[in-house]
Amino acid sequence: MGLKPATNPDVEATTIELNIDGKAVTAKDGVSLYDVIAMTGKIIPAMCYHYTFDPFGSCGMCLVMQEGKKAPVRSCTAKAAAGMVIRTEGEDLFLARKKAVEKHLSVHPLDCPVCDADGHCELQDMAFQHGVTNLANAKQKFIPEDTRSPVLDFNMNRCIACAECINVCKDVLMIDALQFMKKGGFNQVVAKGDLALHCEFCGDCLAVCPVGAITNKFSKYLYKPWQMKKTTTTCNYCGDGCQLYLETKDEEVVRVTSPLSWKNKWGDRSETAKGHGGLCVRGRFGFEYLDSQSRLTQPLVREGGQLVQKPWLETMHLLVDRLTEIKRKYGADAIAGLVTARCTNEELYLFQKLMRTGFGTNQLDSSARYGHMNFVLASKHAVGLGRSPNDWEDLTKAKAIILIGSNISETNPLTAVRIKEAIRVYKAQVVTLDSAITNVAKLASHPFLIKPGTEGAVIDGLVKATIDQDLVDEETVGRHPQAFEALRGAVANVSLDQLSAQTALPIEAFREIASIFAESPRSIILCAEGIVRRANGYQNVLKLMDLAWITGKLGRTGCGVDTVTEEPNEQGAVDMGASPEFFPGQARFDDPGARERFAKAWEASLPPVGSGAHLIEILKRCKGGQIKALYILGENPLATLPASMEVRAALERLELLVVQDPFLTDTGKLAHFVLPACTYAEKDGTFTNLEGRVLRVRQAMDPLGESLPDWHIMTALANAMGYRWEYQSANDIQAEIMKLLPGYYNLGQPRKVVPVPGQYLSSGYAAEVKARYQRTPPSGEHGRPFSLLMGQLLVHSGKLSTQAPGLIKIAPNTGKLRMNIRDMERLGLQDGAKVRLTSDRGSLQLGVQADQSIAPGTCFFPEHFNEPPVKDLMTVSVDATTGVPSFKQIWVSVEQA
Amino acid sequence: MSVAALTKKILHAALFYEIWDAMKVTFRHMLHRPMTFQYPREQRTIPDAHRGALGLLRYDDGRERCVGCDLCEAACPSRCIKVISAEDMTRPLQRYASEFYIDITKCVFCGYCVEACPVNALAMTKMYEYSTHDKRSLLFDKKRLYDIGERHLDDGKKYLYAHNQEKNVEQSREYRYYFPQSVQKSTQPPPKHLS
Amino acid sequence: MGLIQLGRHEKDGAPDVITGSLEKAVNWARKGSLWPMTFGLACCAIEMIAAVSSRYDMDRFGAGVFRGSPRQSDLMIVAGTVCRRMAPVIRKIYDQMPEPKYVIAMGSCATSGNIYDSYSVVQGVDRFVPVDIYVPGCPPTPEALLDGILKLQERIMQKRVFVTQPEQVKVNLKV
Amino acid sequence: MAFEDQRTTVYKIDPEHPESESLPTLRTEELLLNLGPQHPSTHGVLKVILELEGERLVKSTPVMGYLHRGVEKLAEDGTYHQFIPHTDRLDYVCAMYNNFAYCRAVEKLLNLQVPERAEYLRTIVAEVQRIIGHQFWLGAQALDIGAMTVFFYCFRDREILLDWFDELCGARLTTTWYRIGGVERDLTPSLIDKLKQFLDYFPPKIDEYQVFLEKNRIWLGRTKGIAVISAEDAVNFGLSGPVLRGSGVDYDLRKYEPYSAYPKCEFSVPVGKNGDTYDRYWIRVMELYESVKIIRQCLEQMQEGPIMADVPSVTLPPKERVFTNLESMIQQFKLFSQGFDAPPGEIYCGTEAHKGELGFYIVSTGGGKPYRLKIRAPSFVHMGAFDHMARGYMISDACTIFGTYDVVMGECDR
Repeated sequence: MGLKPATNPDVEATTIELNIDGKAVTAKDGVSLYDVIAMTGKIIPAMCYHYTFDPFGSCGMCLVMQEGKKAPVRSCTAKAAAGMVIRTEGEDLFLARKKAVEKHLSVHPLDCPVCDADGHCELQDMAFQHGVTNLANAKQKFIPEDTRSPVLDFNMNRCIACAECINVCKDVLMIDALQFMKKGGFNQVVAKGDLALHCEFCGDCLAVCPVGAITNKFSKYLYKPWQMKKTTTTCNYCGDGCQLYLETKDEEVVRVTSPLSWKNKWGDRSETAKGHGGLCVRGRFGFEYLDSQSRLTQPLVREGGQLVQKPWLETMHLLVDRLTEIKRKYGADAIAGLVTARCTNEELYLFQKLMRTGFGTNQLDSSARYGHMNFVLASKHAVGLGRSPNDWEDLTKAKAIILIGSNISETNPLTAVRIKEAIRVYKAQVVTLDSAITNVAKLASHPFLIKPGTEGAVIDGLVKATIDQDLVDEETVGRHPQAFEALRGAVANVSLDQLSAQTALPIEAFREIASIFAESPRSIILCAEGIVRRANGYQNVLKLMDLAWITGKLGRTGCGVDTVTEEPNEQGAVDMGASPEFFPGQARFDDPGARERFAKAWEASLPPVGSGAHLIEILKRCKGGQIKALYILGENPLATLPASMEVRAALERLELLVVQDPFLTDTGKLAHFVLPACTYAEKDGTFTNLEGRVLRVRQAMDPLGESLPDWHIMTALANAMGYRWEYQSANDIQAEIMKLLPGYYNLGQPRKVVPVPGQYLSSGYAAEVKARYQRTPPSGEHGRPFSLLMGQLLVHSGKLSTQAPGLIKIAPNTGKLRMNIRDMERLGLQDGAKVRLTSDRGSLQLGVQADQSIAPGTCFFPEHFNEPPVKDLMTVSVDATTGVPSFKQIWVSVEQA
Repeated sequence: MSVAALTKKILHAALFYEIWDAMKVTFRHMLHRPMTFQYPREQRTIPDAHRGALGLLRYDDGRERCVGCDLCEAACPSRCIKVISAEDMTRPLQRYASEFYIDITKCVFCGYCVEACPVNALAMTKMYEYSTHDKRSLLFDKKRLYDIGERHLDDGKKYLYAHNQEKNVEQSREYRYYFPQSVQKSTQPPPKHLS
Repeated sequence: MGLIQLGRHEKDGAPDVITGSLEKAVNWARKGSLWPMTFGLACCAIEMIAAVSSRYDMDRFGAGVFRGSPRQSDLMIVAGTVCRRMAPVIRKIYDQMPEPKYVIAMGSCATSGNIYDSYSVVQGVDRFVPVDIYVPGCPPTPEALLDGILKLQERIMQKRVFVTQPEQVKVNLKV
Repeated sequence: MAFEDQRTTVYKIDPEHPESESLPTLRTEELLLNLGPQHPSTHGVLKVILELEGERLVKSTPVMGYLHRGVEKLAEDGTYHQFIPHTDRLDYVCAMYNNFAYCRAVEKLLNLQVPERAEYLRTIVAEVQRIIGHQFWLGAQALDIGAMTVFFYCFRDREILLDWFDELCGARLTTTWYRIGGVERDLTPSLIDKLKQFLDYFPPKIDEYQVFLEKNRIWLGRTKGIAVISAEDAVNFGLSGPVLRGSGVDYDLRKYEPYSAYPKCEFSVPVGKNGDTYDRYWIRVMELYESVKIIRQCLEQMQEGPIMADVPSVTLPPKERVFTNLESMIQQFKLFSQGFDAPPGEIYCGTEAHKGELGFYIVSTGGGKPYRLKIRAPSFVHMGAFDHMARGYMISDACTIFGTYDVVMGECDR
């Protein structure tokens, strides 16, 4: 209906004046009358309205009187026009609204006692508010409940046909999985085609349902809303950092609800650019691991080859004895640490402080090393800012978005919703370049399929096409002519023909993408796993920076090169200095000024420059015997890295392996000490999301069993080793961080920065750029026709989500290789047939299944599961500059077994 | 004051008249039936409305009335009720209370839970003699509550009738909500606390 | 009680016939003269008074002689809400009572703090004195209190007088 | 009056020259005596620190808080409806009147009209409760002073009414019978019969109590001229109820701010003259007669009608409708799980309980729970005058003076 001109920066709407309740109000033309009234602070009841999507007008409650009309009008579907005189209150309107409620009530079953929505039900509220006491001719529906979907139950007896679920699915999420269908004399919401619901299961329909027609299977019948304690916290599945409400009853997490709900349907429509408040399937249904039976509740200590339960005090004594002994015997460099980016900022900060000042070693790393470091180091190198420069609002309002190598609707579903809004509301042109048929590609204006592993070549081509077509922004380039000359020289011998053959992207496409990107006023490049987790990630990000620079997009608001992160706090891990390169605040570890500052603040001597080691180096040193003790906090390298890394051999050689984790992981099973840690629901802290926003994590329940928050364990460890850390709570750590990094928390909002690559361009750029565009000839196909990719699924995140039974129920490990149906036909494979998968590193047998999202010539296996051990077929290439291991793609051959 | 009155007063004072006056009443009471009743042998007729221990009721066909709607828990001013509800495994899509606890040591016997119950599953009985030396036995669980309800079924029904909770004391009210019976199997695994 | 240990059985050392009957007699005497202490705290005190008054007449069970002093009483009926401020007083009074002494927690407040789940109320008198009988009710009717006293008498009858009782398990709860 | 002499003969030490030779050389010092918190005669757990000069009270400091249960704070945690059981336990002798006062306050906040029959029922039960309260006071006061028989007789008649309560609402003391907008249950014919029988039975019994006390010279000696407070002081100390009326101030909220069915009843308010304990006793006994009179009139005037206001957003629907009608079901669930939505504002509403003016001050910021609830408990206010009234009397009078206020600590400490 296009009711959002007021929020669109590109549409100039005229201002109109109208009269509401005797007051003159100005508004933008073409806006819904309801929105105008809501803007004045007046709330008219409406059951089918929600500010995130366009008005639908089915409930018939938002009635107002317009002068000159005899009957009340529905304000949501009426457009505000100049000169309207509107009355919103009055006995007649109250009665009319009451009648509307009565209409809904008269076909509603007498279900309150058994309905889960009771107490959180808009129909109840409305009936109560309007004092409905006597219903004439009430009748009952007899519709069987639809329980076919694994997640949601549809009880259409309770439905009031407000269509909020359908609208949110169609408009906001653009999935369109629900529809109305007339069955048994009633309009019912059913899954498309009246089949079992099969969608992304984000559950936003559940959130907006004002009655109990859609219910959550995982919390069905357990408790009523009023019994639960609601804690606002941050999701810890991906870098989007969605806010969610954890609803707990005593020590049990009952369900997760989102800020998106019918309760807050009156919002500012322009605010949706910052997020609609919804959640994805992981956030909403992946909560069951929090109070899982398999959580660790007691410290475990290895005794004679067995892990036995020990009390905390004894464990700590033993552990500290071993640690001090190792430190005394082999020196500080015999200790190393790994930390997961699922920890809070405070814990990450404390971890690096413990490693550096407590153990005196700089051999520490976080899981940001698996990819995000590529982007951070490249961005830091080029523009001096180690994070994405744009936030969700910029992304939503962009006019052109290039999504390269990112299956974003699977990895970061809520960021994908921003792109969907950009497409839908702001009419953005979206280019997807990927080697899989992603969901965003189905919506994008320019979807392109490229050959796997050729993302770098595509960028080369785009730079080349930009320069060839003279799309260069003269003014920006003019400031650094030598740099531009160097670039021009570097790409001179790049041939589009050759690239086109290599990437399977037509030459016209290169040109078109280049012109879309260059000519849009606000364009954003979003690079994700396809760039940062693959070989040459560091160089590829720099190339994207080049592309943005020459088109004048670098340093302009609303434009830039962004990335997304897989784990909730990868950005925080970098910011808190949980990597050998950085101090907190991304100060270089070898920067003497920073060293002095931190040494003074921590009152300790720092490990020498050059002694640091990142993940791969640490594992190498473990294997080499230099590192004797490894402190692993939440990480699980054994299950993450392919067999070729020989992680097991490395870990088994250690004299002391300490694993601190909520669950007994594969790595934990090898450990000498396993310390039970808390999940995010049991501690306070902050996460830094992919936009750089700092988000609160709040404690929703008491720690399970004897598990403790990580910061608590680390503080205890440090104190046991003789340091005097006086942290009583996460707040104390926060206070220390605030002192060291003033403005980091900044009320959650990162400071808007406009990165300028000036310094980099004027010095050192010319020398580097030459090597960057040196094309290595395509590595050939090794005689192996298929590209095996490993990546994420929508419903899973890392290894953590596999502990959540709900998510496993939605997406179990099929143990099968996913292939395109045409490839399977070509090879004569049936669904479920056994195939032999062979790579340079070995081969294994597994089943095969058809998957629509897999491009021809590729096959896919989710990285979350190690059964069968497909990851062991992978080779690892380590980026020379950043040390990021990439092992997500390899060439394989597939034959029937 | 007249002389006669004064004389009377003096006489009264001298003869401790008030004592005789009072003793008259006392002696009169000697002829009355004693007020005391012999408690363990005699029982006071407890009125129907009496708010004694709580019990859970069943329908006449033996089904549990309680649907686990948690409203009693919400209504209870002393938060002594804990209901955990679940789906009935034998009757799909039927909600019932898998666990029901009343901490009778915290109960104030206000009768709000009975008033709140939308299916009249709870009733107060005339049971009051359950003092104990073991405090734990005063945490009534579901089984105990149904036992009480069964033993004091008549009292419970009379209570509901006396407090206008039920129209007719004879009629056991059927639960009027419609449940779709077409689905034959349960929709969810048993809840965590049961498995 | 070391003096009267004559009649122990040879095998298991349990008190023999003579001490057994003597025990019965002592217990009978004890149960028949339970002198309670006037210890009304709140609402339940009113029902306790009612139990003493003409209609219920607790004296029929030998438990009607209310004493003002703990030195003269055997039974403490904690009738009413025990506040934090009152708790040390109760403990002191309890300590002043001569052995054997019994405690009845009358009503919900004394049993578990009742509706007053607040900062100032002790959640049950058994957190600092051992309780023999809990009488549920809010407040319990006088009959319920009488029932509690009868139950206490039953309990007294079962007590072993001449055998050292195992020490009561200390309830380690925060007051 | 004798009390003036008593007051002046207490102190003779010149504060400026305590060792002055003009005084006798006896060593004099004040004796501090703790009365309570565990004392047979203190009504509940009250502690008073008495400063004694010989046997005379020089100063007495009541120490409160031995029964502080945080009721006002707990009120903020529950809905308005859920606070009614708490009010039972404020003045536990007289729960109905607390319910009444509280419900009236909330109704005033909501501006809710109560049906006429409910008003009559409320008045009847409130007066029955007043009878019970005065009987309890009389028994307890007489027991404190030493007259045990009256105690037994009072409790005998009180039992009849407690059984009547038991039949009415199911509990003897903690009644929870009043509801916001009406009452929980109507009087059944058998209850009305029983009440009528009692009304015939009771007045002779009042005479009977009086026989024991009115002429009893011990009683007279221990009440007449004890704990005298002048009308002016009584007003200044904020006393109310029989304690105030005993000093000759004709102030009764039932007359001054008539509520419920009181304006429709003929009754008189007994007023004392001397302001001593005996006058207060006399007023209470006279009020027993008046209560009987009020109940009789109410029973006669009462018409058939609803007993609950029909305001769907506040009052509960009749139960049978809940089973069959969705809108009633919704009401039931909303009211029990969230409570009704009170308008923002603050009100004070005082009610003449048998002890004095029982007031509820409610601050509402909207929503189902009170923002703040303050109870103006007569016992607490009366305790404030204890020092003033006890000064100069003998230590044995202290118990009489507690009694004369009719202190109930549940209400006093809250």
